[in-house]
Order: sequence, then structure tokens, then C-alpha cells
Amino acid sequence: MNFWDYVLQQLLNAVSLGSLYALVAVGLSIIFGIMRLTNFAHGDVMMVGAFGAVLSIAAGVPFIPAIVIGVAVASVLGILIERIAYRPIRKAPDVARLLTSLAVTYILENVGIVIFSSSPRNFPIPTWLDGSWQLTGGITLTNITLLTIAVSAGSLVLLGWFTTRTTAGLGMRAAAEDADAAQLVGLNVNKLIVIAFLLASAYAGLAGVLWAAQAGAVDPQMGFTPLLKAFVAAIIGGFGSIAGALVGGYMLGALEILIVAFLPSSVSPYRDAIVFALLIAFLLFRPGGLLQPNREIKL
Amino acid sequence: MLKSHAIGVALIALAISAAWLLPAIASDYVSRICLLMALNGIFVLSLALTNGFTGVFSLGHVGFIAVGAYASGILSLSVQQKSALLPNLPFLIAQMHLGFFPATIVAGLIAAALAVIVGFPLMRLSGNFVSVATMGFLIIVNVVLINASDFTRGARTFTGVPVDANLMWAVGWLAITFYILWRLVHSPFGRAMKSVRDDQLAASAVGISVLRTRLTAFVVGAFFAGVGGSIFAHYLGSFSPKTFYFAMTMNIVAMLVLGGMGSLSGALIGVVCISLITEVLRSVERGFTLGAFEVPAVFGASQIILGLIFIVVMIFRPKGIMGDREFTLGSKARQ
Amino acid sequence: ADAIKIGFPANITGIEASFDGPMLNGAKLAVSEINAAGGVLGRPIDLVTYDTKSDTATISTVTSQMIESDKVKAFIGFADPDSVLAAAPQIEAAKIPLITPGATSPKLPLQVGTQVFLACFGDNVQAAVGAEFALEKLNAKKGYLITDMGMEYTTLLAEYFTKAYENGGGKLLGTDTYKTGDKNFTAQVTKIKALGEKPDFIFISAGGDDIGLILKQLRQAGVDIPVVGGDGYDTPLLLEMGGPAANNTYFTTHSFIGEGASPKVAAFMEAYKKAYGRAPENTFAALGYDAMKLMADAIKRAGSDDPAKIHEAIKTTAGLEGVTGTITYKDGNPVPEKSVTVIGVKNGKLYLASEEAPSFVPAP
Amino acid sequence: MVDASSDEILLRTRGLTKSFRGLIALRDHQIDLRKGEIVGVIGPNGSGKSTLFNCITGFSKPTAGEVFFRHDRISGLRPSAVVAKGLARTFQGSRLFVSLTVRENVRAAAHLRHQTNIFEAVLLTRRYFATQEAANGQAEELLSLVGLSHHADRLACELPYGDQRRLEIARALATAPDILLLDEPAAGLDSAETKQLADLIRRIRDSRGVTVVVVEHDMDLIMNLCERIQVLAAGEVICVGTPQEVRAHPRVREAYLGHE
Amino acid sequence: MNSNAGTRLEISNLTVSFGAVRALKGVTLSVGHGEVVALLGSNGAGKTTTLRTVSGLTRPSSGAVTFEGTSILGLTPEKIVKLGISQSPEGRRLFGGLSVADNLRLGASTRSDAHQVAADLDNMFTLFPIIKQRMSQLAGTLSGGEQQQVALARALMASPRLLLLDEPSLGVAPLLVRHIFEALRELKRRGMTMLLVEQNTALALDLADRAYVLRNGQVVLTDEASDLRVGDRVAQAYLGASQ
Ligand SMILES: Nc1ncnc2c1ncn2[C@@H]1O[C@H](COP(=O)(O)OP(=O)(O)OP(=O)(O)O)[C@@H](O)[C@H]1O
Ligand SMILES: Nc1ncnc2c1ncn2[C@@H]1O[C@H](COP(=O)(O)OP(=O)(O)OP(=O)(O)O)[C@@H](O)[C@H]1O
Ligand SMILES: [Mg+2]
Ligand SMILES: [Mg+2]
Repeated sequence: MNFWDYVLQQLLNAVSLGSLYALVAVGLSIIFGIMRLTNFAHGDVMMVGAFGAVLSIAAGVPFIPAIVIGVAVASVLGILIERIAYRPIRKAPDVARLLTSLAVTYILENVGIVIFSSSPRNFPIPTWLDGSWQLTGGITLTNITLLTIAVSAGSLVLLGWFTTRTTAGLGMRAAAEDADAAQLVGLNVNKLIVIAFLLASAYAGLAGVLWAAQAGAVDPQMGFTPLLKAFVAAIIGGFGSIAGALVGGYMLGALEILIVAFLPSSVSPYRDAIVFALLIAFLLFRPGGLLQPNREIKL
Repeated sequence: MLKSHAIGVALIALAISAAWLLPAIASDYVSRICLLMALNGIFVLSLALTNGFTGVFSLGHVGFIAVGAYASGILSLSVQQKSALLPNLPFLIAQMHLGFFPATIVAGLIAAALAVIVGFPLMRLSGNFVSVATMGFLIIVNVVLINASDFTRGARTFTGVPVDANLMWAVGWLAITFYILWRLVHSPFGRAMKSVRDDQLAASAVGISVLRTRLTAFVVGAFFAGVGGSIFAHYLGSFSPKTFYFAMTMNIVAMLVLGGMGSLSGALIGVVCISLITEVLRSVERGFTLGAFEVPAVFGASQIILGLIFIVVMIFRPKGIMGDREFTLGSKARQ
Repeated sequence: ADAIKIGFPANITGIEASFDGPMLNGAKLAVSEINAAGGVLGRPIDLVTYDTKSDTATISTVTSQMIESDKVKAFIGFADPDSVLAAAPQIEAAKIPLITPGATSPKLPLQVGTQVFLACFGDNVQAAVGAEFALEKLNAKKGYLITDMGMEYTTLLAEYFTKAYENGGGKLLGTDTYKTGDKNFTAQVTKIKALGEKPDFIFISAGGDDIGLILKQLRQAGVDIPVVGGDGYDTPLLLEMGGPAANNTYFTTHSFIGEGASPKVAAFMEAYKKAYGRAPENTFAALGYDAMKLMADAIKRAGSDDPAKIHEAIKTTAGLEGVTGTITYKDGNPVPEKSVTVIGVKNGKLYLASEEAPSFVPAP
Repeated sequence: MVDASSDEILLRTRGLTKSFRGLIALRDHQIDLRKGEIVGVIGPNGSGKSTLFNCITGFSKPTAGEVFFRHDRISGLRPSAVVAKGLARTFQGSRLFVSLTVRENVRAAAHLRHQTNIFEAVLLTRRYFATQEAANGQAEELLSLVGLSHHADRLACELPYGDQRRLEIARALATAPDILLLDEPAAGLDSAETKQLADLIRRIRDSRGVTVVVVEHDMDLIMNLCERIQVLAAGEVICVGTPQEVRAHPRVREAYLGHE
Repeated sequence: MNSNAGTRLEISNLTVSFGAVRALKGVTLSVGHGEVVALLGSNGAGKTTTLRTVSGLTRPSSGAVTFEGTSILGLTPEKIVKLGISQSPEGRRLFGGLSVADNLRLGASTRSDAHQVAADLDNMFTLFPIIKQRMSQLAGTLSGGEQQQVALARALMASPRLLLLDEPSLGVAPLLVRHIFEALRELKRRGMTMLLVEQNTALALDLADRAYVLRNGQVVLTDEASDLRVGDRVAQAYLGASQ
């Protein structure tokens, strides 16, 4: 493997990891965008989606329908969470809502442990997805990477269309800015929030399945790491902006891979510390996130 | 003028003597629970200053607790223990040996000094950003603890810290923390913090420096977090980086929010509620027999129930049990 | 007759859950077998369990609660040294013995008093066996080391392995790290591929949740050299997740539980499956089972449930056959001498590659 | 009564310009404020009035130009430093400390001139009590000046809107300013309240010698209150003069007042 | 205008409380077809609260609100908009991060007659010419007066049968105030029914057919606008000296 092949392979690795982060971050951003809520339970919706798929596979459902079931289960769960836990406190202070989402996390994880125990279980992947391509120069490209990249690229197009071209999408952005005013123009904010949760949770389900497919296993506590990464990615991009979440996801993935790839192995254990130090520095210079220009406050 | 002082001193003395008496009449188990409540009280109170009063929602507080615990741990190992457990310590530190009290003070000061350094950039941020950035600080602390094995033994357990902390120490420090924070909150500084929380721009328009106010709160909070960390280290005698991570963060934050963020007495009420509920649920979830019924063990049920209780409280009291108000006997709630 | 109470504090939830859960299951299985056979000293055993939630402070209160309220006579518990150390002060003060099924750190007894015993071998022993296996059986003189920096177990194992491997004349061409929870190892893998001088094998100090995935990403990138590791690999996930990628992998562990295992092991596997509807999740299930049997044996020999007498009896355990090997505490050393099994993976199946005691053991 | 205005120049802006990515909100602004005068700044929506206040008080960094207070250059200072120099402002919308009481709102500002530190607060030194008393005394005095003494212990957010606007003025005054900048203080007030406000502003100037700058769309208020008026349009100064001069100015009529 | 047939909006005995604060204490008023009614009163009198209650944003503790004969009490705001009541709220409340075009588009979100919507948009361009130039600009970056015009246009895009206006002149420069009121007069000519809250009594009474004066949550004066224009009855009512 020569130097340029090495660089190319690492970049490919970065894109692959970034796509996964981006996909999780998009869902988080949708909900933040409309409700100003940092939904910690997003990771657990992922987990439930992945479990839905795994259990379906174990029951003999083929892979693709199993994914659909996983996504459906996640969507239903998302809507239930909104209905039961978030709707009653929609007007409460941000922190109260944030902490409520943490409580939901806590509940879902432990229900998961009670039902499934906390030992990870295998996530079986069909062979067509498990394969990989050997390119020239020793470069490897796995099918699952290709799928992840395709899904997150597709989501950008889809969501871009949805939020700028459809009334529901526009309405979601409007409701995010001013829920009262949105009602005054005749938008059903409850319905929009449900749509947002449906969309975000479906994404969470999809991301959960892809994450589990890449990680090879599911367990009740699997949602935490992706949530953390997505949180960071969403902030880098500018919280609430969907394009921002994608960009943030790719940046985070690239940082993580490149630090391990190009820094000496005495430094690479400090990877997470470096990532966060850079993140903090970044926030200081662009407090609104990557895609948000430094807008001065209008008094 | 001296009345406030006298009340403060009396309060501290009363708390300490109660803590001194308790182990004589209660079991080790009960006094341990009390000690942990006092310790959590210190953690939550010190977090209340930033999260409750200045409106900077920090998720990195546990980082300071960790720094306090490790600093105090390293300082209070004997010279021989250090050469066995931490052979690569720099000479100066290797030769240093402090008792519990001085080590606790130094631990607090180190945490505070660190807060000055990290707070300087962090306290400029607001909203979600400051939460993420402080969480980043926690992650950085964790990574450094895991990798700076010459000082911390890395991911391995740090042991050998003399088990000096008893209920008296914990309650004594809690009383001191409460008294000092109470004074601060009811001083011009307290008003400045609330002004910054309510409206940063208006605060700066009347000459209150947002950065300085937040930084002061952050540093004072970090000092007591460091103190609490030291007591924790001297209570357990052993700990590792994973002790001071998200689980602890969530626990402390939940206590604070449940009790009421803008209230010191609320913070303590949150601690007592969650501690007692957890303790009771922990014994219930292992199953029990009720007459002819046998309730099987459902481990994890305590977390589920606690989560539900939390949601219910948030629905009915979104600002926590006490909200912004202080618990005072009879007299008017607001100063 | 009233029951003999044995305390089993377990991290059933939280980050230690995937170790302590199966361990508790194993111990419960042993208890039900013992009680079905009439108990010990004619009295049934009552396993007193609380969830300690992977929180050291909770462990300290639970330990007190068990000593004072539940009046337990002995303790079994934990898969990590942190938790053992959190319970140790009270156990030492109350002079109640504790057997830890899974905290394999050989340093542990040095850090506590006299009450703690290991039911497993120390990591220094298995690391030495792994190193010697690589050098002699695989004839691998050039190695590469990847360590999970997030766990005490993996960092210690890597440390002991390095000592033993270099002592035996091996040379490490490079080292790399990751952290528990990582799911993407492609950067590390690509670095191995790009090495100028090719290693003969890779020692990966990893836990059971990660190794399958690491192997998969290694093999997918075309790195086919042997991989060696410790007992953390010993979970069904290795084959399930790794699939064909698990081939050419070797690990040291307590006993061989695959096809053609000893009858004792096979019986345990069978019983576990019957009780819990699935194969043992990992080797901690067997260790929990053995620790309970070890405890019962000691109580029987002590002829009393007095903690001091139980302690004496544990100390003099010799030649006790368990699922995970034969346990002897030689000269009162609380780390048992147990033989180490090396298991290999070939054609998607486990096989017994070797069973040995090392010639050089790094100091704890 | 203090002599209405003297010739001492307190504040000068020179070439003050602010642009927001292409849009020039304020261009080459210039004004000289004499001690003790009441000056109005008017202009169509979006003509740069609030932007002018923001640039003077440090909330916005001017793209070009300078602001001098007495002999010091204050452009570039942070808002809290500008207040310390002696310039206080109110905001276009109401910006009170909603969780503080009326009195506490004023006291929070009063401590700019009665500083104490956290160590004194914990140790309860003699000096600490002295500053407390001084700040409190000042707060009471200001509350009675704006007529809010009877509401002192209510939460600021519970006050009726008109009272909130007066509280905001009291709070700004608590920083003991030489210049008070008021951004649309009468917006949302009814005519009676607007009259009371005019009286209050005049009283503040008379009793304390404070220079007042008022931005307002209520022409009755502006014309009655101000001795001088500056008119902005599209970021530029189009005219300065007495109310009569401004009212008669053709460009003002065209751009702002309209032809009656 | 007291025959029921001609009544579009009928509010009777409306009471609204916020905790201990009673904002409305039994307000009764009506607006007829094609009528412009002004709702006057000093700060905190309850004008905004009345409009918000009609729009369904605030829940009354008692009283009745009927629109064209049917009760709309308890309906959600979006249902009320669908029935034909739209509001230009106090403080404009535009969606600052969306373009002017998107704001207007959302104004018409309850309608399905795309053709008529396009025609209405053209109408807005003639009523408020500035809007046409600013269609692609973010609403949040407009000046106060421009925002006020967009807010009016957004409310009109719902093609309402009753338009609620809350202080359309607030913070707006005199010239523009006049322009806005001219536009409102034009709407009135075309038959629009309006309930107008306005601090500037002279302007409001100029436009309105009838007026109510609120004080402390109660109607203290009501009459034909032409009668109220002369004399100081309105000013007296504000201060509480009349009745
Ligand atoms: N932060 C900002 N970003 C972009 N444009 C801005 C910003 N602040 C002000 N502007 C623009 O600058 C111009 C001047 O605004 P400013 O607020 O100073 O007007 P104003 O004279 O106070 O108007 P009003 O009477 O409506 O309050 C306006 O066109 C406004 O849109
Ligand atoms: N959300 C609320 N919570 C508590 N009190 C409220 C709330 N909204 C309005 N009020 C109170 O109700 C009363 C009426 O307020 P409202 O906003 O309807 O007055 P208004 O006539 O529109 O006044 P303005 O001219 O200032 O707009 C006031 O005393 C106000 O303080
Ligand atoms: Mg302005
Ligand atoms: Mg109003």
C-alpha cells in the first residue's frame, strides 16, 4: 500500500464513519429544529429500531422487510414518547425538557435490560451486504459502507426537498420559530410535531439498523455512543439545521479517523480529547455552528 | 450584622455534632447513606451555582469532581505507596504527602484553577453550546485520566487512598458549602448571576460583566466539586476514571433539576428525594413476598420507576420541586 | 433448617452489566443444583442479590447493608477490580471472605487485605501463555499489538503480554489503541496494512463485545494473519459476529466449551441452556458457577457458616474440579493455580489448540 | 432646577458606520451631545436608529468611525465598560430581569457604583454592609422617582407594561449615567402614559443633569420633549435642528412625516 | 347593527384569568358583516387577550364566542383559521428565518384553491408594493415597518372573513402608519370585516364604524365611531372618569 493509497483508504474510512454519524445527527436535528429539544432518547429509539429488526430476523423475516419493521417500530415509539412524555411539558423550560428526555432514555434502556439482558446479541447481516470490493492499491470498500453513504446522501436530498418545498416542511420550520404564530396561520402544530417525530424516529430506526449492521451487534445500551456523536455533529453543523447535521457528521467522522491515521500512536489514544478540544475552539470562533454565519444579535 | 454569622456558625456546629452522634446510634449502612447524601449535597450545590443561577447548563461538573478526587488521592498516598503504585511520578510530587484536610483544600484549589483556565473560553458560550462544550471538557478529563497513567494508573483502579472520610467530615463540608453558597446567592453577586441568566444583554447594559459573573460561579462551583471529589476519594479509597463519567453526571443533574435549579434548599431536597427513593427501590426491585404473592426480582426496575417519577414531577412542576424559591420556615420566601 | 446467606452484589445494570449478569446466572444455577441436592450442612443456600448498578458508591452501601441487615456469611461477586476494591474495606473490617469469579487482575490481592480470593487465574498467567503460544506454536517472532485503553483488564493484559513476548524473544513492530465503545476500527486496520515490515500475528487485547467486529474489519481489508487474545474473546459473539472472519484466531481461556468438551463442561452448557434458554453468554457464566461451587465446598469443609471458618476452608481448597479448570490455592495464595486453555478457530469452529502452564510469568 | 444645558460636549460620534454584509445600516454618522440636553433621533423604520445606539453602547462593533465620551475613545469597549464610563441605555423591547423583584432589578444595576466582592459577601465585612446600604438607598430613591415604590417587592414580569418601561429607566439610572439613551420608550404606551413619560424624562434631566437621547416614533412626545432633533433616513443623517426646523424640513416630510 | 343576521362575531360575557390576574371580566361585543370595529383601551386593558381568545390561543374561564352563529369556543387555533378568522398578532410574529414568500405561503396554508391564492398574492403586491421587492429576503432582516406590512399580508392570505388586527401601527414610522391605514381603508371598501386594536385612537376611530373602550378587562364605553371622534369621551373612558 503506497502513501496515496493509504490516504485514499483513510479518507474512504472517514466518509464511511461520517455517513453513519450524519444519519443519526439528522434525526436529532429535526427534533431540535422544531421543538428546541435535545432529544436524548433518540439513541434509544435507534436501539429499539435495531432490536425490532433483529427480533424479526430471528423470527424468520427476511432482511429487507426486517429493516422496514425496525423502522416502523422506531417510528411508533417516537410518536408514543412525544405523546406521553414531551407533549405535556412542551412549554416548560428547556432544561426540564432535556432532562425529561434523559429520563425517557433511562427508562427505555432499563426496560431493554429487563427484557433482553444487557449482553449484546449478534446482528446477522445477509451475505450480499457483508461483502466488500477490493480496489487497486489494496483499497477496500465494503457494501455496508456504500449503503450507508447512499442512505445519508439520499436523506439530504429528501429532507432538503421536504423542508423547502412542502407546506408541512415549511410549517415545521415556522413552528420551530414561533409556535403561536404558526397556529395563527392555521398550522396544526401538534400534527407537525408528530410528523417531525415520525420522520426523526424513522431516521433513528434506519440509523439504528445501519449502526447495528456496522457494529455487528445490538444491546440495550447501544444508543449512547451514537447519540453522543450525533450531538456533537449536530452542534458543529449548527443545531437544528439538517444540512449542518450532515456536514457536522462528516467532519466528526473525518476528525476521528484522521487523528488515528496520521498522528503517532502515542497521541492517538487522546483522540476524543483532541476532537473535543477542536470542537470547543471551533465553537468559540463560530458560535452559531459551521453553516450558520456569525449573525449579530438584533436588538 | 453578626447575627448572620452566628446563625451560620450555629448551623455548621449543629450539623457536625449531629453527624458525630449518628454513627453511635445508627448502623454503618444508615450512616453510609447519610454520608453519600451529604457528598451528593456538595456535588449538587456546587453545580447549582452555574446551572441554576447563571443559566449556564454545564454537563462537565463531574470533570472537576474527578480532578479533585485524583489530586487528593495522589497527594495523600504515602511516599512508599507512591513508589509502588505510581513509580513514574515526578520527584516533587512523589515526595509529597498530605493529610486529608490539607489534601482536600489543595484538591479544591486545583479544580478551581482548572476552572479558571477552561472557563475562560467555555463561559463565553451559551445555551446548548455550553452544555456540549462542558461535556467535551468531561470527556477530555476522562481521556486524560485514562492515558496519563504515570499520574493516574490509567484505566486501572486507583487504590490505597486512606479511608479517612467519615460522616462528620462530609456533613461539615456540606454545611460550609451551603453557608458560603447561601451568602453568595443572597449577595449582589447572586443578583448578578440571576441577571445574567435572565437577560445577558440587559445585564451587560447595566455594567454586569457576563463572562466575569459566570466564570466566578464556575470557579467557586469547581472548588467545592474538587472538595467533594476529595471526600469521595477518601470515602471509597479506590476509584477509576469510569467512576467519574456520564452516570455520575446524570445522577447529579437529575437531583438538581428535580429539586429546583434556582434554589439551594431545593438542591438538597432533590438529593434527599432521589437518594431515598433509589435506596428504597433498590431493595424492592430484588423481589419480595407479600402474603401469598411472590414478586419476582426485576433488576433495573428502580431506574425505570425513578425515570417515571422524574417525568411526572416535570409534568406537574416543570421547574422542579422548589423552582426558584428557597425553603424557609414560615417567613417570606423571597429576600 | 434456616438458609445460609451468601451475598452476591452484582452490577446487573450499567456498564459492567454484560459481565455480571451472566455471572449471576451461573451462580444461581449452581445454587439451585446445590439446594436440589439437599443444600450444604443440611441447610439451603440463599443467594442475597442487589443490583449495584456499576456504581462504586452503591457497592459500598450495598456491602454494608448485606453485612448488617442481611447478615451474609460470605460474598461472591464482580468481574472488575474496581467493584471488588469498593467492597473491600467493609469486607476486611467485618472479616467476611469474598470470592471474585471474574476480576482477573493478579494485583488485586496485593491491594486488599486477606479476605479476597480469585476463582480465576491472573491475567499475567494467561498473557504469558498467549505469548508463548504465539512464539512457539505459531512461530511468530514479529507481532503487532492493539489495546483497548478503556478497561483495566485489557490494559493490564496488554502490559503482561508485552513483557512475556519480549522476554521470549519476540519483537513488537508497532502498537495501536482504541477505546471501548468504538465501532469503527478501519483506521487502525489500514495502518496495519500499510506497515513496511509485515507482522506475523496481531495480539488484540479486547473485550468480547468488540473482538468480533475488529476481526471482521481486519479480514475485510485483507489482513489474514493470526490474531491472539485473552479470555475476553470467550463469548458466542466471537463466532456469531466474526463469522468466517474469526478463523485463524486464538485465545487463552479457562476451559474449552466447544464440541468435544469435557463432560463436566458439556453438562454445565446443557443445564444453563435449560435454565435460561440460551447458551452461556460468556465465560463469566461458568466462572460464577464455579465460584458458587467453590464456596459451597468450603462451607461444607468448614462444617459451619462462621465466616472465619469459611475463610480458612477457602484458603485450603485444593484440586477442586470446576467447569473452568481445577482450583488450588497453593500456600494460601489467593490467586489459584489453574491451567490455561488455548482455543483456536478453524472453519468457523472452536478447537482445543493447546493446554499449558507458562514457563515465564510476569510479576503482577 | 439645573441649567438645562451647558456647552460642555459629552459625547461625539465621528464617521460612525455600520454595515451588515452589504447593507449599510448607518453611514458616516456624526453628532455632538452637550451636557444636560434632551435630543431626539427620529427616522423611518430601518433607518439605523437602534443601530446607532448599539454602536455607541458597545453592543455592536462599528464597521468604521469612532465614538468619544468626554475625552476618551469608547468605540470598541465592551457594553459593561461603556456603562461604567457613564452611558446607560434602554432597549426597544422590554428587557427586564424577569425573575428578580422590582427592587432587585434596580439594585442589580446600582452595584456598578457600589462594588463589593464575593469574599466580603461571605465574611460579612463592615464594608459589605455599607455598600449594601448605599445600593439599597439608591434603589429606593430611584423607585420613588419613577413612582414604583409601592411595587418594589413584586416580580418585574408581573408589572403592567407601562410600569415595566419606567422600571427599565430606573434601572438604567441606577448605573449613575451622564447620558441616558432611550430606544422607543413610549412604544405601546397610551397617550396618558406617554405624557407621564415625558414628564419623567424631563424630571430626570432637571434633577440629575443627565443628558437624554430619545428614539421615538411618537411625534407628539418628540416635538414636546426634545430641544434638538436629528433625523436619519436609510442610515444617513438628513437633518438636525429644533422641532420646528425639523418639522418644516422638506426631506423630513418626504421621508418620514409624509405630507399632511 | 343589532340584528343577529348581520353579526359575524359575537362575544358575550367573556372572562379570562391568568392565575390570580383576571384579564377579562365579562366582555361582551359584536362585529357585523363588513363592519370595522375598533377595540380601544390603555395598556393591560385586555385588548390583546380578547383577540387571542377569539383566535383560540387563550382559553377563557367562562363566556361565549360565536362566529357566524356557531360557537368557536374550545376549537384549536388552526380550526378557527380554517373557519375564516385570521389575525395579525401583536409584535408581528413573522417567521424570521423564512423568506417573505414562504411567510405568505404559510399564510395561505389552510387554503386549497391554488389559483385564487396566486390572485390574492398579486392583490397583496398592489396593497403593499414593497413586498414584491422583498419576496426572497428573510423576513427577520426586514425593518420594523416592512415586517408589519408582511404580517398584514400574511393574515390576509388566509382569505379571512374576519380580520383581527393587533396594533398594526406599533413601532411604525408616521408615514408608514398612514400608508398602512390607507391599505386598511381599501380593504374595508372591498367589504372586509375587521376587529382592530389600536393605541392611536384618532386613526382607529377614523377607520372604524364602531368602537369599544376596554378598561381593566371590562367594556366601559361603546358607540358609533363618528360620535366618539368628537369630544373627549374616549379619553375620559381611558382614565376611568366616564360612565
Ligand atoms: N443584526 C442585523 N443583521 C442584519 N441586518 C440588521 C441587523 N440589525 C439591523 N439590521 C438592519 O439594519 C437596518 C437598520 O436597523 P435598525 O434596527 O437600526 O433600524 P431602526 O431605525 O431602529 O428601525 P425601527 O424604527 O424599526 O426600530 C435595518 O434595515 C435592519 O434590517
Ligand atoms: N400570559 C399572561 N400571563 C399573565 N398575565 C397576562 C398574560 N397575558 C396578559 N396578561 C395580563 O392580562 C392583562 C391584559 O393584558 P392584554 O395583553 O390583553 O392587554 P392589552 O390591552 O393588549 O394591553 P397593551 O396595550 O399593552 O397591548 C394585563 O394585566 C396583563 O398583565
Ligand atoms: Mg429601532
Ligand atoms: Mg396588547
